[in-house]
Amino acid sequence: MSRGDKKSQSSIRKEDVRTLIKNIGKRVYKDLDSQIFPTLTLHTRSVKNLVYDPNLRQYVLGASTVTRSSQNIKQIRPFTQLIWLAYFTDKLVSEGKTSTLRDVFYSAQAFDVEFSDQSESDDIITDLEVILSRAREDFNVYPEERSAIFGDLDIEYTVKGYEGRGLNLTSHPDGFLIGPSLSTAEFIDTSAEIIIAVEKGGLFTRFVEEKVHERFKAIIIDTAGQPPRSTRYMLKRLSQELKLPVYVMTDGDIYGEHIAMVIISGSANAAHLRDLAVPTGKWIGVWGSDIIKYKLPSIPLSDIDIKRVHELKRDPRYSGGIWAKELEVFLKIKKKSELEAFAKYGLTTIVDKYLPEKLEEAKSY
Amino acid sequence: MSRGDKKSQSSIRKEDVRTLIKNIGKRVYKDLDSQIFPTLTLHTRSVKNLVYDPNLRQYVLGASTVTRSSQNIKQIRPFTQLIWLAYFTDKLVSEGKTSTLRDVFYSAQAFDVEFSDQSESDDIITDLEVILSRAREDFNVYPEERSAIFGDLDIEYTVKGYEGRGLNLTSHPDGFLIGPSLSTAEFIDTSAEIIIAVEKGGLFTRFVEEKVHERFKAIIIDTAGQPPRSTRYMLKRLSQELKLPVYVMTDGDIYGEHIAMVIISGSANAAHLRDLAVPTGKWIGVWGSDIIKYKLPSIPLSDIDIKRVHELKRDPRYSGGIWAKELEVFLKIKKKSELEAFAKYGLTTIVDKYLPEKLEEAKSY
Amino acid sequence: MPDSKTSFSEISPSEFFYRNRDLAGFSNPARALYSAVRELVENSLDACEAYSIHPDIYVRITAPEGSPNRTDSNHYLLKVLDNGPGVDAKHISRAFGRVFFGSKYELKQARGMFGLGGTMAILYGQITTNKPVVIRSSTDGKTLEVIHMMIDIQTNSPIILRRESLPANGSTGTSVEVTLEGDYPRASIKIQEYFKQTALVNPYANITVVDPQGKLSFYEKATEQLPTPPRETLPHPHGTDVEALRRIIKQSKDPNMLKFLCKNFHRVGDKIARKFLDFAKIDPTMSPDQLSNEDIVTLTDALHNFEEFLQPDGSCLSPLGEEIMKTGIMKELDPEFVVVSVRPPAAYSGFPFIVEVGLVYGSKQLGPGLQLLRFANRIPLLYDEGNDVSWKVMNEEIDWKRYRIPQDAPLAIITHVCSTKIPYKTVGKEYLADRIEVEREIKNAIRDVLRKVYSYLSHKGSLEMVKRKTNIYSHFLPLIAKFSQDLSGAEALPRYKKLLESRGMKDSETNTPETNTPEKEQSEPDTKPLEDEEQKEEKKILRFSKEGQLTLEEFADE
Amino acid sequence: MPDSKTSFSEISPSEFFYRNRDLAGFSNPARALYSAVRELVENSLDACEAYSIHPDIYVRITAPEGSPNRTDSNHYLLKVLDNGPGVDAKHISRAFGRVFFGSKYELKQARGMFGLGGTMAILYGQITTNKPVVIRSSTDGKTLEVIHMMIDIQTNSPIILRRESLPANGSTGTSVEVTLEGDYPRASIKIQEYFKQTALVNPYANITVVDPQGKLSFYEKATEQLPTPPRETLPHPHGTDVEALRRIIKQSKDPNMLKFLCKNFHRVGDKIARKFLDFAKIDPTMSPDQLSNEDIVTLTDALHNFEEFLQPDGSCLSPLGEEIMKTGIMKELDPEFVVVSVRPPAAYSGFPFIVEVGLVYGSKQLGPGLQLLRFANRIPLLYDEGNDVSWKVMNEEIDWKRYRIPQDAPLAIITHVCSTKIPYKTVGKEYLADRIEVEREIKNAIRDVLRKVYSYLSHKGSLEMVKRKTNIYSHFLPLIAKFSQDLSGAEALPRYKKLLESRGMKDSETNTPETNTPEKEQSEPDTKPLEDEEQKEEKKILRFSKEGQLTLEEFADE
Repeated sequence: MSRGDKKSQSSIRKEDVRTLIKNIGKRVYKDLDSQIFPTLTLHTRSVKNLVYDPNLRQYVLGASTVTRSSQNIKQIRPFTQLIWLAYFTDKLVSEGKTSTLRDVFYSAQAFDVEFSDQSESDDIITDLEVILSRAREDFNVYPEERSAIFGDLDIEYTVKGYEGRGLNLTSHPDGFLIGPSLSTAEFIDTSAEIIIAVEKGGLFTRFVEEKVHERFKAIIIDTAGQPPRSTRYMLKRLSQELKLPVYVMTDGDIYGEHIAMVIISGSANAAHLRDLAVPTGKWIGVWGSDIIKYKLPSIPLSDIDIKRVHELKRDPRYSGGIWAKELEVFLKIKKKSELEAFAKYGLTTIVDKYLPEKLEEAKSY
Repeated sequence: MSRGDKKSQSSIRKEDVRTLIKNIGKRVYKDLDSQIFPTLTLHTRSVKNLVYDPNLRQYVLGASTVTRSSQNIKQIRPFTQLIWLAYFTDKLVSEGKTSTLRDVFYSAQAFDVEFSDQSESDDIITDLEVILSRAREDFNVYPEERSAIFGDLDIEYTVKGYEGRGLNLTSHPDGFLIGPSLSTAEFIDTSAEIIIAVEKGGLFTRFVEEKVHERFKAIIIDTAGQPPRSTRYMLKRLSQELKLPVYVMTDGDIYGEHIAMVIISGSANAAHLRDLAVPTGKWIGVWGSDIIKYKLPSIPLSDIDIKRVHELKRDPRYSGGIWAKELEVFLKIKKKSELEAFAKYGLTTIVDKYLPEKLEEAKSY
Repeated sequence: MPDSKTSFSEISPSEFFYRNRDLAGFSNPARALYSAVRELVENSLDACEAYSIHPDIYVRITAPEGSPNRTDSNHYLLKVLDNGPGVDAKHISRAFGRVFFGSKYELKQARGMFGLGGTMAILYGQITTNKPVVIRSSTDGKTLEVIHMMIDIQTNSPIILRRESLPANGSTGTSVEVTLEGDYPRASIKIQEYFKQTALVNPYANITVVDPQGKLSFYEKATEQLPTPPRETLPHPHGTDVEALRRIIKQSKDPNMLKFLCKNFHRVGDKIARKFLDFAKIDPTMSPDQLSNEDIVTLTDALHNFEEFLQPDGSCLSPLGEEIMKTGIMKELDPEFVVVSVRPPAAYSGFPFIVEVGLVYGSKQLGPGLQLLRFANRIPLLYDEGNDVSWKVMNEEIDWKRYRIPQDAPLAIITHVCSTKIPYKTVGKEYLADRIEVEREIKNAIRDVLRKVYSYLSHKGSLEMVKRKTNIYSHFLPLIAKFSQDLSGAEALPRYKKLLESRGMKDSETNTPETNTPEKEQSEPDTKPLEDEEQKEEKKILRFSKEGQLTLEEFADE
Repeated sequence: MPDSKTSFSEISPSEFFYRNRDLAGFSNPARALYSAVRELVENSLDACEAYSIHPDIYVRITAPEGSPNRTDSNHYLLKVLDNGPGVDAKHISRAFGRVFFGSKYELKQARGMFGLGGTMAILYGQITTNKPVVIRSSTDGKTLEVIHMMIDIQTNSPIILRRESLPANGSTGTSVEVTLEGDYPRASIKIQEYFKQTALVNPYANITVVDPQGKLSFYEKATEQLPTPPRETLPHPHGTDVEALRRIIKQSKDPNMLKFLCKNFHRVGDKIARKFLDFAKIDPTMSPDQLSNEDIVTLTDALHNFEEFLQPDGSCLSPLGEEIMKTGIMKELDPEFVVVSVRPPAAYSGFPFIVEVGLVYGSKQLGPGLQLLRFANRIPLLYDEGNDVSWKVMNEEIDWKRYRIPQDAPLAIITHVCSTKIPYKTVGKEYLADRIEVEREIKNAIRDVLRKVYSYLSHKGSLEMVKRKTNIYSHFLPLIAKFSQDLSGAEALPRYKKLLESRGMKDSETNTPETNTPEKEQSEPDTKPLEDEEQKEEKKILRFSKEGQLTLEEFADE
């Protein structure tokens, strides 16, 4: 059993982000009050300023910065939108409400700072992330997609109206949606010893049915494909606060491999954020070599797949270890398999045989 | 307060489906034992045999049938696959396991009755549905997509390992996934007086945050776009067993209107099933006329949208009432809006103003 | 071996085109009627312009009279009457009744290229209706020569059936009446489009058209300005082949090579001629007669390879010019915005040419989506658009994204190539081969007009924005003030009004944001599309559909 | 008005094509070299076939000797030598030195259509290199006539520079050596492709090619069978125009209209002639001389409108036939499967034609994806594929989905149209106009071969299946038995073995599932695609990319 020991982590975090947001307002206020056109400086997000940090094993933003000035006739509108977003999210956090990305787009209209389309408002949201070095979930802006979690974990909500209420994450066998409430809940107690993230809802249900949570003392997470950032943040917290190892199980193809990579090393799109990677995580399969080893039903790689392999080979995150090795295997065998392919040997084979073998194997690499 | 009064509905249903499945096996066995090539007769699913039933307000299969014979060299393979599927799902139901559509595809390989692709196995699954007149969820085959539910409803699980365990559906503020466990749970108690289905996860979260479940005594369902059949089945059960009215709230466009239509009147694809429609349900918005009335931000209809309107106008389900009227409005104003568009007036306007007005309005039509 | 199986015979040029009339655009009744109309109209326009007469052309298509005992529904009488200089009596019969006899064999710009069109129309009429053609012509306004004639196809010569001289009504000109099989219902759309576009590039001409239903269309001239008539020119060295060189040598009486070059070639003066002779290692004092066959080949190669010859000038060309082109466009399309780009003369294989491109934005006459109107030597080209060099340029060479033109913008590109020799791919004169030099000029001209419409649309957008919000600062600064007050928890708004006043003083900055933006280098997305466009490898994002509409292919991100 | 501005002049046919050589495919050095090769080779093939000689053609492209003082890198010597009947000494100079003089002006199928190609090659050589052409010919194997000559383009006549009679080596034939400017590096791909495809449709010919690098390619004949040579034919009434009718009347000496019709038109006998004269209200005893001009027009119309004339027969045509076509395909493409469909003779505008289509599946010589090889009168057509009628049919008229051919199937369609008059759109002979009658025949032939490849592929699939599982029942019945036992809860398997034995007896049912399936009407998905295809409106799901590759457009469901 392990126990999360930073009890008020989530609420501290929220206070922290509010302070940062308010500081922006204060600085702008001061400038205006001194008859100076306020400016904001942030790290450039262009591809040129993406730097791979081999220690962190993730992309980070480089030193280059850009200044947005309210004096510039072309910049005053996005500048105002950014300040508005600070104002809007400050309200969100203080009132304990959440907003989707789409809501942000529409909400701006009431304040006469409307965006021309959602990609514009999404951009400004990312700008605010960069300035604050905080993920949008920290200021209560969520995307729609959600994934699920199941396992013996007692949590305590921090969201308004549920403060202090607890729940055990085995109490609903369909799994719990990872939404704003769960992302911000405190972890109270668990008997789990590992975290297993799987790429697909079908397998998640199978794991629950087959009691993987009991048999392997695991918390199971359904990433629903490439996991949304709230789920990656959740994985990060589980790993860090509960000090549990994270294992990732994906389809046996390069997209699956890349899902594992993003969970473990972060994505290029979120190079400005550090809290979304689980560097100690391990990808346990399905590897290209497993397709051979377990004689899995497979389909040939398409031309696009092969092109993608070559792209990934140029990515520094893939420059070694299991990542490089399995890329080569995929390229060599030119095949891919799905997790469900194990059903050929019976629905439970993946749990009875594959999972324990791979967990064992993972110890040694 | 209302209370579900058919306590063991779900398990009765399961026993019922197993009997039906076993009967297939018995008939085939008998034929074989008498040296007769066994056959199976089922309703034709071709477009020609789709009949609109104005009383049921849904499409049903007509009288035309087709016979699959094991004597026919071209039919013996699908015939065998169908018998295998009966065998396989009988095992699923008896062992209390579930399977995804994808799992069925792979599982067949172990029995030497492999399908060439998933569309073939999906087809056989539908054949079995037609023969049994039961939805695939009844024999424990589920698709991957899932939507969510939230509200004051006490349920009791019937799935293996959770038999008799209860849960209140307000206990997790991110909402509960509607998976196999929830679909088959018994409804024990509720204080809710209405069911509100919304098209989008973002709005679902908003409703929970704004306590729609308390303020309107509602159970809230996120259909996540066009709802999966398990969710439509859930809506049907909630409506029938709890005797609660169902209201559907969608985006203000013809696709939203069609989502509401499918929830209320069923889809053409599931014409062989009667348990997936909620004929007493009401679509409360966003109507085309609401776009005008509430001055919502909107975007113009595309050519494809307009083409789709004309298609729907030819559909008998749209031949009257609010359905026909609002189609005409969309065609006239040539605009569409999203649910999130209300955020222009503040995040809570949709709950504070629009929802009560529309619920009131729904009483009179 | 027997030799009886191979029988040799000769055919006349008329016979050749009689047998292969498809080649000249007379492939079926609809197309033939269209081709006959345009060939005769173009002859008339050429004749008028050569004499600087404002063309006044009358065209009538009717069912012929008489013929009571058969249905003539598919036989049409086509009459084309002009106010040109007329044709000399002695030339009339051959000019219209002999293939490869004509006035278009000089090295200057003309609509006709093959000296074939008018005769083909008459020949086609004859073989489908067996009716004589009637030609009336007056060169002095006093006498009108009238000739009824047919063509002896096998000998390629006219047969005059009747000939009379009548008093004329005071004006010069020519009329041709030919009876031919046609299909007006199927040809009408192209014929109408032809006249509409002809009026567009010939805005100095009056054209009256009466169709078989008696409907009259009048395209009135919109300017008194005529394009300068082209002059005949000497051949350019780069366009000279062995055969041409030999002929020039034979005809010339020049005492030495230096004189020979200066007198017989386009833009070759004393200085360049000397340089060239040095390059070709030829003695300037040598007599041209002394050149051997071998020498002529060497000399031809040298003429092709010497790079210091001047490019052809435009004196033998008669482009429309910006003003006339705009007039025609305004008249026929009445657009919101028009711009014309006229390129300097260029040359391919020694043939000079000029490209003129017009761009029209927001014409009610045009539907949404990009359209292409093609012209060559003032002829509209209506068939086989997809094979044309202009189409290729628009489809493959232009990076439309850079110009930020909305997908369904009501835009038309009008290309006009004029040359002493248009590189047609067929005798039917419907599309231009993609000669690299022509392609380049069209590309540059299209880019030029696109730059202009881009800046027009940007400016229009800016003005509208400024109009909507008289001062952009006065809109946004108060908002910034309000939000920052709320965030900082201050009790009053910051004192930002002075800043606003300072902006109010410098009002120019809000009125002309395109030019006065101080931090231009930061506003990359706006200026980048128009920079370095000539050098950069372009992405192709716009494709024409078969109907010539422009459609956008989105590039999905990874 | 002055008349000095309009100067009339006449040009010769040579002059016309000299000025407009682009029209005949001589637009630039690469294309010109290609055109010269094919024109001379095709003349040779035509000559041999007319005399039922197995063609043996030798082609050499070299840089010419000599010329020490200049670089000749772009001047090539092209030699084409055949074993044909030779050309009569008296015709040689004009046959090669005069435009519109030739042996191709009869109404029968030939590769040449315009009587122009060989002379154009020589003319082009002369104007680019000023070198005489050398022609050697022997008609009897004893004397060899050698002529060095040039063309006087202005007068369209040959200039003989040297002429000699030498003893021949015993064989007949003709050789042409022409020196011309070319660009072999750029032309080589097309030239190689040309020979490869020529060998494909002329598998009875030996062709030897030596390229400028000295590389020899030998296309050896694969059959001794020659196609039947075409015979000259009478004109068909539907293809007769007023001019043609007038000429026939002038030449004929027939006493009355009945005889006149029977003697001068293709497939018109006594009975049909009488019916026709009744239809046209013409007295059968009337003398043709009495027909007025007006009557001739009426008669022409009647000839066109009378629908009971027999369709032209194929006697004037020389299709390859299934056997020769297959031989050529096997030889050049070595495919897994080949099928040929030969359509019956048809006609457009009175010109008979025959369409032959071959389909090749699984050739290693071809890449993946659909390819189209086009031929007309045994000539490969390599340029402008996108404009051709075959391309149009494949792209727009065929519902590929019905034939269930995998997207990347290694499939080639080979279309061959032979006719007395191929409806070329240009003198360059590169693509066929989309005449509705030709289009229909191509469509039917392509559908026919697709049906056959479909059934081949289906059968192949079935056989493989049967091979894999010797008895399908013995595989599935035990499974059904097992599952049903489990479901019914019975303790033993059902007694199904007798059933299996009954199947074992009727083994044929498992071996030929395509033909013996008893409940065919129930197996809809398999047979439906090939039913009622002719009547149904077809969906277009396959498009050619620019490179001629086939790509699939998925239709997304609602």
